[in-house]
Amino acid sequence: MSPAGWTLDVALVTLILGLAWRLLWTRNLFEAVVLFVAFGLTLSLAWVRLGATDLALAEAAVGAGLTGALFMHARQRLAEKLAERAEEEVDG
Amino acid sequence: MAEAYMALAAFLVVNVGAGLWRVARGPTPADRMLAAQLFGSTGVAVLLLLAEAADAPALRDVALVFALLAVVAGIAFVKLGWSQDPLAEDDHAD
Amino acid sequence: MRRALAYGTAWWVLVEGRSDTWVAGIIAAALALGARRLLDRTAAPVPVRIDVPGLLRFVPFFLRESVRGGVDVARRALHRRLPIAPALIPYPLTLRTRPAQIFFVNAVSLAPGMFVAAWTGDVVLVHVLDSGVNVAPRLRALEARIAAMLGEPAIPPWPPGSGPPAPPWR
Amino acid sequence: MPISTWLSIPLLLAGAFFFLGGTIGMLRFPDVYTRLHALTKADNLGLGLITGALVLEADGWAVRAKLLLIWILVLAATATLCHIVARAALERGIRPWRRP
Repeated sequence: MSPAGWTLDVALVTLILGLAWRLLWTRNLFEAVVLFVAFGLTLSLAWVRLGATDLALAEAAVGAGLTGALFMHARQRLAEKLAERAEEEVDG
Repeated sequence: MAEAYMALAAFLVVNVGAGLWRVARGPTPADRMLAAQLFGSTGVAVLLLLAEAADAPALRDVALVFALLAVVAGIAFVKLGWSQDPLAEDDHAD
Repeated sequence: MRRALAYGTAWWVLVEGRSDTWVAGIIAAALALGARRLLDRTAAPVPVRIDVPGLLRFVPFFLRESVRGGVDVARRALHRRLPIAPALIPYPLTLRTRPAQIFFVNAVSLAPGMFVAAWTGDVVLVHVLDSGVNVAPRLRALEARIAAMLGEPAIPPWPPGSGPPAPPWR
Repeated sequence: MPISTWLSIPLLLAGAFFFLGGTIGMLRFPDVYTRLHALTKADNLGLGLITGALVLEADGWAVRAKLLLIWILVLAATATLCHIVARAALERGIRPWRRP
């Protein structure tokens, strides 16, 4: 393996592990979703390096894009529900 | 030449890693949304370089998907998930 | 017919000129034509006429502005003392049609040191990286280029002595 | 080495430089609006230069057209995204930083 290719792989692995670590420990849901999308896109680059181009396409489109948007929406709904409940408690 | 492309791609991935530090750091959700832009341009550059280095034209299609996806993710962040809510503790810049 | 040809060319570009995919290409182009028909029927069609010489003059202008924008921001970012003085500046648009305004708003994002941060009616709020630079003439020049490209009526020059209207923000 | 390689190497290096500038700006600039400046302009130019180098090296006009198409697509995408992120941030009441 070429030195540049090796560096690229090490950088990708470090990035994936670092993102996963931060993702697991953050307490901010918005950050978690953004990191999830970044993680998916980095993983997609890793699939490219492993020669699985089809998998890379699927990971980018579904793993990062679609799931990321769904998570975002879910987070928003959760926040609205929590706000409603807080209001009810104040009223009652 | 392939080795030069590969080296540049490695440099760009390290560059994204440095940029992601800002995404993790915040402080506002808008700062975190910059991740979409970062991956939009840098990810496409990396994929185009790899397509040329590894002689894999299919990677240019992946680059196309990355470009479209960055927009979708960015708009999803703005439209679906960013309004006042009790979940966000550190939303306000000071 | 011209549209069919355009979609065919798009397919040729996407498959990077491989000739063994022409069956799928014809099907895809036909589907694209159908989708376009459907869109034209549901949404009000926006008339956009592109002036070809105007477009050809716009491309080098745009490339030059992109290079200047990139060099400017990289210089400021790498400078030891970070020489920036950002500000929000209201700018009244003279472009009147919607497509031209949309194009302008996006093109400003790529010009040196500025982008449109808000947009209400015919006034945009431009965020500039350095408030010491007078951006109004440069924005006016950009508007004139876009007007020439999209076949809009010519932009009148600044009325002497009259400033922009009071911004609705603040 | 063919002449196109001699032309494309400086383009690649310049592209790398602007990507670096964009990231440094993103880390150093004080608020989200100024960071948007750094990211959109520097990265777009960086991608443009790298695409230019690849266009010189590519074989076939279809591939060249595709590379340019991808660049234009990214340009349009980042320009729009820049605008909507800035607008959303303003609506949310994030004040632009001013030099004190």
